[in-house]
Amino acid sequence: MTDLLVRPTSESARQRLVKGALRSREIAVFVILVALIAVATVRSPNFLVGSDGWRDLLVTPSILLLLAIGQTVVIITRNVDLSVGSTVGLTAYLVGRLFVDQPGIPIVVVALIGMLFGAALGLVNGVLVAFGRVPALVVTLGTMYIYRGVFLEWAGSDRINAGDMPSGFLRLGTEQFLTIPVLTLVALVMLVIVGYCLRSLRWGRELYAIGSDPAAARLYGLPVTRRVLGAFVICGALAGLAGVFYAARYGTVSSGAGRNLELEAVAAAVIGGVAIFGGSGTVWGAAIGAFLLVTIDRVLPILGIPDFWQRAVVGGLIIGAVALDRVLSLRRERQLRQARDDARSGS
Amino acid sequence: GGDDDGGSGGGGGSAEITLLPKNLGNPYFDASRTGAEKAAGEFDGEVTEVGPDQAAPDAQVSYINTAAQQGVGALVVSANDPTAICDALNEARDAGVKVVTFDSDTDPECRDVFVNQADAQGIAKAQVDLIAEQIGDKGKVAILSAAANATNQNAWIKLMEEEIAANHPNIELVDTVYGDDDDQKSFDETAALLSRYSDLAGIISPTTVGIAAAARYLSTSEQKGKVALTGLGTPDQMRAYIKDGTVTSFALWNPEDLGYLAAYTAEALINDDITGEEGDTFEAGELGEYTVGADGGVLLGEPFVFDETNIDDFNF
Amino acid sequence: MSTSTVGHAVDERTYAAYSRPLWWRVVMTREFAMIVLLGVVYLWATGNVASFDGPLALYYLFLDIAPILMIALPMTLIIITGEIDLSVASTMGLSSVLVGIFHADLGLSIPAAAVCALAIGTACGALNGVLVGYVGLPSLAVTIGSLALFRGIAGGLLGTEAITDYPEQWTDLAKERLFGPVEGGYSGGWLGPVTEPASYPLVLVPIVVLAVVFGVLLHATSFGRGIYEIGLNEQAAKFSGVDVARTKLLLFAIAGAVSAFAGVYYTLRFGSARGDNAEFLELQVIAAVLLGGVSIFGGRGALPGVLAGVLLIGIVSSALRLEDVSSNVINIVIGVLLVLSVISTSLLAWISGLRVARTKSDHPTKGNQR
Amino acid sequence: MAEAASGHPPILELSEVAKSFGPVLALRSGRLEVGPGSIHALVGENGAGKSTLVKVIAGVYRRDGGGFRFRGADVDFGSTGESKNAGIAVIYQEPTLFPDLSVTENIFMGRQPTRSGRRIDYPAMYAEAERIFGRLGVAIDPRRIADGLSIADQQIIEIAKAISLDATLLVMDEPTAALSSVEAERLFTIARALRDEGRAVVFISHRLEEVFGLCDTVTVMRDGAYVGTRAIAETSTDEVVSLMVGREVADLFPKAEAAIGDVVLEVDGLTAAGEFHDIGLTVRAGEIVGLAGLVGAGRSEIARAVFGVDGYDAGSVRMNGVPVPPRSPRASIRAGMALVPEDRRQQGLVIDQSVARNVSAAIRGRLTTLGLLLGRAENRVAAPWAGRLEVKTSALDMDASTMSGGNQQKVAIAKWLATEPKLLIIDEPTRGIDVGTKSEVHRLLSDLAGRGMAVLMISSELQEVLGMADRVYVVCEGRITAELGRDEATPDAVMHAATHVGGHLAGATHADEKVLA
Ligand SMILES: Nc1ncnc2c1ncn2[C@@H]1O[C@H](COP(=O)(O)OP(=O)(O)OP(=O)(O)O)[C@@H](O)[C@H]1O
Ligand SMILES: Nc1ncnc2c1ncn2[C@@H]1O[C@H](COP(=O)(O)OP(=O)(O)OP(=O)(O)O)[C@@H](O)[C@H]1O
Ligand SMILES: [Mg+2]
Ligand SMILES: [Mg+2]
Repeated sequence: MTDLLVRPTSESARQRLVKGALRSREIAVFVILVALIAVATVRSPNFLVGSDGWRDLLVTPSILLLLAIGQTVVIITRNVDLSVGSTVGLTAYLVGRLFVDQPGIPIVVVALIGMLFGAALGLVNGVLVAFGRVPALVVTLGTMYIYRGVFLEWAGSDRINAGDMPSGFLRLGTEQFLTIPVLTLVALVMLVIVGYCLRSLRWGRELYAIGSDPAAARLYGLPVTRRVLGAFVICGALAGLAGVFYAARYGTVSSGAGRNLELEAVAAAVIGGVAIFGGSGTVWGAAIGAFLLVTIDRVLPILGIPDFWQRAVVGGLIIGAVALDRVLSLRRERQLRQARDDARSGS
Repeated sequence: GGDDDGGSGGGGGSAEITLLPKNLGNPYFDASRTGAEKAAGEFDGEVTEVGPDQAAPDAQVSYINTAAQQGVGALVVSANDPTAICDALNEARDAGVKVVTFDSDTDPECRDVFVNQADAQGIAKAQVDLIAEQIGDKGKVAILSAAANATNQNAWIKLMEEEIAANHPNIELVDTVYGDDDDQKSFDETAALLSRYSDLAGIISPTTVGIAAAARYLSTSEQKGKVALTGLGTPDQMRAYIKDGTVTSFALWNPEDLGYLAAYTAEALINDDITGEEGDTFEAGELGEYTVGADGGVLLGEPFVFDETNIDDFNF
Repeated sequence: MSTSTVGHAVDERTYAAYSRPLWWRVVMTREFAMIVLLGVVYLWATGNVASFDGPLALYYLFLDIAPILMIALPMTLIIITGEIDLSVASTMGLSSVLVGIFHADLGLSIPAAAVCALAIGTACGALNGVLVGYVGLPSLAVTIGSLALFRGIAGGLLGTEAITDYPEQWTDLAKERLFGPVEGGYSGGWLGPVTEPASYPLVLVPIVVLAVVFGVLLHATSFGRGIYEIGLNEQAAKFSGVDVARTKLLLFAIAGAVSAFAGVYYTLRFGSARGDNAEFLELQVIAAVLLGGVSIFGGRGALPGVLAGVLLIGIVSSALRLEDVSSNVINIVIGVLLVLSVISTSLLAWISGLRVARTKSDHPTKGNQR
Repeated sequence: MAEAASGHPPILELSEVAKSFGPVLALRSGRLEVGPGSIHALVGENGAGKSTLVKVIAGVYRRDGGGFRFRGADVDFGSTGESKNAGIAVIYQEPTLFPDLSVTENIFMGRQPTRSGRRIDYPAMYAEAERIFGRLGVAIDPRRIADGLSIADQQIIEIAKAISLDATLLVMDEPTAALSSVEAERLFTIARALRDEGRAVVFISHRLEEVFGLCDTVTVMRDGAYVGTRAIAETSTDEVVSLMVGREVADLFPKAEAAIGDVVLEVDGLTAAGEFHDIGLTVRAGEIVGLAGLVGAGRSEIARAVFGVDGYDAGSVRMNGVPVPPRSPRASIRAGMALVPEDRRQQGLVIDQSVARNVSAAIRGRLTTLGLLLGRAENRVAAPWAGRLEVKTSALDMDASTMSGGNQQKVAIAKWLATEPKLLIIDEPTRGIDVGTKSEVHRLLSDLAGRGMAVLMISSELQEVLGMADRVYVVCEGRITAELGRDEATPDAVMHAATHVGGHLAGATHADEKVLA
């Protein structure tokens, strides 16, 4: 009567790996990305080859990369953070202010302050969501308005110009280490750290469990409130770092800084295979999604598609991605059903 | 000057002027506000700056309506859209508000006077000449503009195209991209331009945000010095790039003077010194006397060219 | 106890229809709180904000919030089913562009162009509806996608140009006042413009009609009950014969149509069709709906509250503008209002939870205990 | 008693524990004493309060009153985490898994084996999972995600979870409900092993022969109260039964003879991959047809497909000879079908909605005047139906969530009777309903049949099936394995058909015998 049970897979570890790879969303998106870059390079060689091209290819996505990582951590817990764009703007301005008001303040300190500040903003969201038991979408929509308003009110009309920030800091925006831009390196380090935590640390797995079934997580005795809070803090901290990046890369911080990045971050995660209702998806996927989104924006003009159509393409891509997910999961369900049948007829 | 009879204005008491830039937090308009406030100080008027946080016409309309309800003396506005805010402006005028446009005009029938920083022809020619001189009058050039619908930028671009076609046969205008007066977008568009056209000779950016972002990118690029960059920028933003040789020269009028003149024009309208008729003349404080030209235009002057020899003499 | 009477019309026990008196059911609701707050703010504004009670104040106020008012109606229904539509503003922009193109380039009359735009807007909504209702995709993800898609098409169609020439009669119609133009300088008693017909724009007529239609649809039809059931428990709704997929398709399609209509209005009011028209309006709409007491999880909320929410945001921003408060502070205020509103909901839920517990003890209805 | 015998102080002591959910007094005076090295059975009817007691022990619910001592110390668990740390492992009645995670992670969540740097040691974790599965004698791929596991497999994972905790007290709430005899036996072996290690085990089951085969002590509950504790050696099934039911069982099933009319429902070769195969059945007017089988057999799926909530791959459904379109509950309702589903909280009712709206939900369309639907109309139909079923509520606008399980079930039934159906499909009509309400429901059913309604009753309570049905179809793993008339339908026959194998339910003939619930 054990035939009610699912038989163990007869696959070897390698077979499993290969199969997994073929099925994995990360790989699929990555392939698209590579293809895109290839086409663009054929069309105009220095898109990839020119040292500028190479650098920009890597450095331009770094800001969205950070945001996508943070957004993923939050989405995995079945929440969302719409305030990251405003957080970027606010932190970027704070960074500029620091340099203006505290001349000679070490860059590392500024970066840390930026992250801490972002984390604090994230904490506000987290407290409201985890303790206030109010939906994240609404809360972060509200804080999105609030943070940006505070930013613009505080900044008033004096914006930060390249001249206001030490050249050492600005050089960060372009400096390269083994041809890899520093900002990209930092972002990738963050990616690896978060990716590692989500995969290999208990609290990381607990985030997945919480998003997978919050009720069960509570019944199981997981520290749901604390974990959700933590997720928002991480998201905020990464957004804060993104703000630092913004100041370093663009050299000026004006009213528009970081506007509308929030939806892009969510889109990147979704394209990267992160389920909007939590429980599944990886930061790796989200990262590739971010690279893809940014690269598309840069490639389409090269392919002769005017600026204006870019968003249309991106939108189509997002819809395609979620639709694909749905199709695949339906396929899997059917296979599982079949498996149950086979198990039964096996007796 | 209206200092003596400042009381007779529609604003009641001193001349109440509402300054409505395209959007808040834009240094160019901050400069013109400084000018306007200076002027107001002189004829003891009162300048309030209001505006949307994003350069969108519909948002601007709400502020125009508000000004109409408040019954301010005059509204000094830089239009985000030549038509979209037209009716709102006319309603304001019906409510007795004098309307002065500056920097970016609306359709002439929607305002009393347009204070023109420099006539479009002159601006277009100045920028084309600058780029031509910098690239040896031949090669591919691209334009990095502001919002796709920005009135004045689009007008200048059109004139620049004509100018190039007419007088610079060897210059090819290969592309026009839009940075939406947003640092990040302008910056990334510049990067895209350079990777798209490996043999690009120069970039014209007829907007202060655009040229600064482009300069910021070029200064860090291997193309620095190879690709010429000019356009319209503020000295404060560009000083660093003039000094490090990214940019040799760029043009602009003095936005402070522009605001100053706009404020005096408004005051003159409030006091009925002028009606906006061609030929009206008025005193604009230290800038001297100005005359209203064809369809209500007041011309500030020719664009001024900044380069390393003179850039340090300015801060705005 | 015997149920041998099943089927006979004899009722052994009779039930009160309501556990609370009417006034309680009216007053102790979030909608009522919203409306009271609205009234207070309005009176404060008319009292303390110079020229807020001028005849122009309400006129401009309504002109400004008209699109939000319109779109908030279908958005409320969608959110009550537990879904969300982020693409409304993009649909609006697209329809604005289409009106321009159909009129200017294809030479259609304004009404004809509007009808075409409406049709396409409905199709856009239907696309969302099919993906959400029938394919079963999460609406948040889908409409983030279609937000970019529709906006991209709008931008792509028009590029840099803005189509600006429309017949006077139509552009005027968008700003037409009810019962003729306002006599200059009028200002009545403390009720002020409320007694001044000319302070209401004509566009209020379709809005009121729509509001009534949606109100009836949501609160007084079988379809509306279905909407609430889907939001509260989709599975149970299916079991009771509610066609969930079809309902969602319909709602999204309607949202598309109304957004398109708002787009037409927008185009005529500003006399300008541009790719970026009404960008980011969706967040304002959603903020207003949530402020009106609709639960983002679905199943809870009512139309009067939403209308109050929209008006509240409108009055607050217009009053603060008249006080020369900067747009940034206005945004902060709106954000704070939004956060407070949700926290108050969970507070209210908590309190009413206590209330339920109390009523239970009030009426010891022996469940399984004998 | 066992504790006394073993001479050790009890590990777990519960006394006069009370817990109520709003009006529902789930536990009045729960009492339980479990000593080390003992397997202690907890039995009682549905709704007796067993699971609630378990959840109090686990810290899911905080008790309203009473004493709770664990290993001699007073405790008051605020969360399941606390009870876990204290050394209590619980298998809940309803599986609680994280569908997106692998079965291994489900087992070890929160306490995964780690290497240096607090890094999760996946190989070790998988190996450990394999070990536990081996010990349970089951073959599940440890890397497979939990989503899509059958109820039985889900139950296995829950058991693995509990075992891996190696706790001093293991509580199992109906773990064998969905298991085959073989799997059950393996579980018992493990339970005995644990006992011999000196751990305490609490075992809840409705299969008394399991209780008598495995346990050394039994505590009986009825209607949320402690009835008595006996050493297995010193008691008999008959005694336990009378303690459980506390009244003559006979009148629980007032089956009135009804005139059997023409065929109403006709199902032919109904097949849905993975759920059920080639189902053919008929129900006649005035007839109560039982659908028996183990949990997970697929009966609910069949009912859902017939009613059109789910689709099917092949086959046909006919009402009074007229084909009913698939996938459309609305059409089925119009054709005169009604389905009172298994799970009233999730499917039967919108529990956050008023009684009136729930009762009128399925017939709203008919209540409109000029397309308008007014609360008055809903109340008008709701009141009489609530009255006929003696729903206990203060007012018609009270949310169903504020009502007791039994009353919720009544509302759910009223909702469907209001459609005046020709066929009533009713899935687990008395699950989690107390004895009183239960007999009311049974009387109601036979009443309806007497009035010429065709009734298809899915039940996991063998006693209920045998007591109420004119004819019984037995479902096993998605296939109909037997059709038995009222007289052929003996417990043995049904159990045999339900499991393919007779033996393991030796002597399963007690009037109270239940397959499970
Ligand atoms: N969360 C809840 N809210 C309201 N009532 C509940 C809740 N949980 C259980 N009940 C009620 O409490 C009573 C006891 O339920 P419980 O699940 O403990 O019975 P049980 O002995 O486990 O029954 P079974 O043998 O069917 O599992 C039942 O009447 C049930 O309807
Ligand atoms: N959560 C689930 N995931 C996957 N398959 C499931 C799930 N629940 C049930 N199944 C499968 O669906 C079929 C029917 O399960 P279900 O428990 O509904 O049967 P049932 O006869 O209705 O049991 P019950 O006695 O509870 O009514 C079985 O094959 C079971 O393995
Ligand atoms: Mg139980
Ligand atoms: Mg079932």
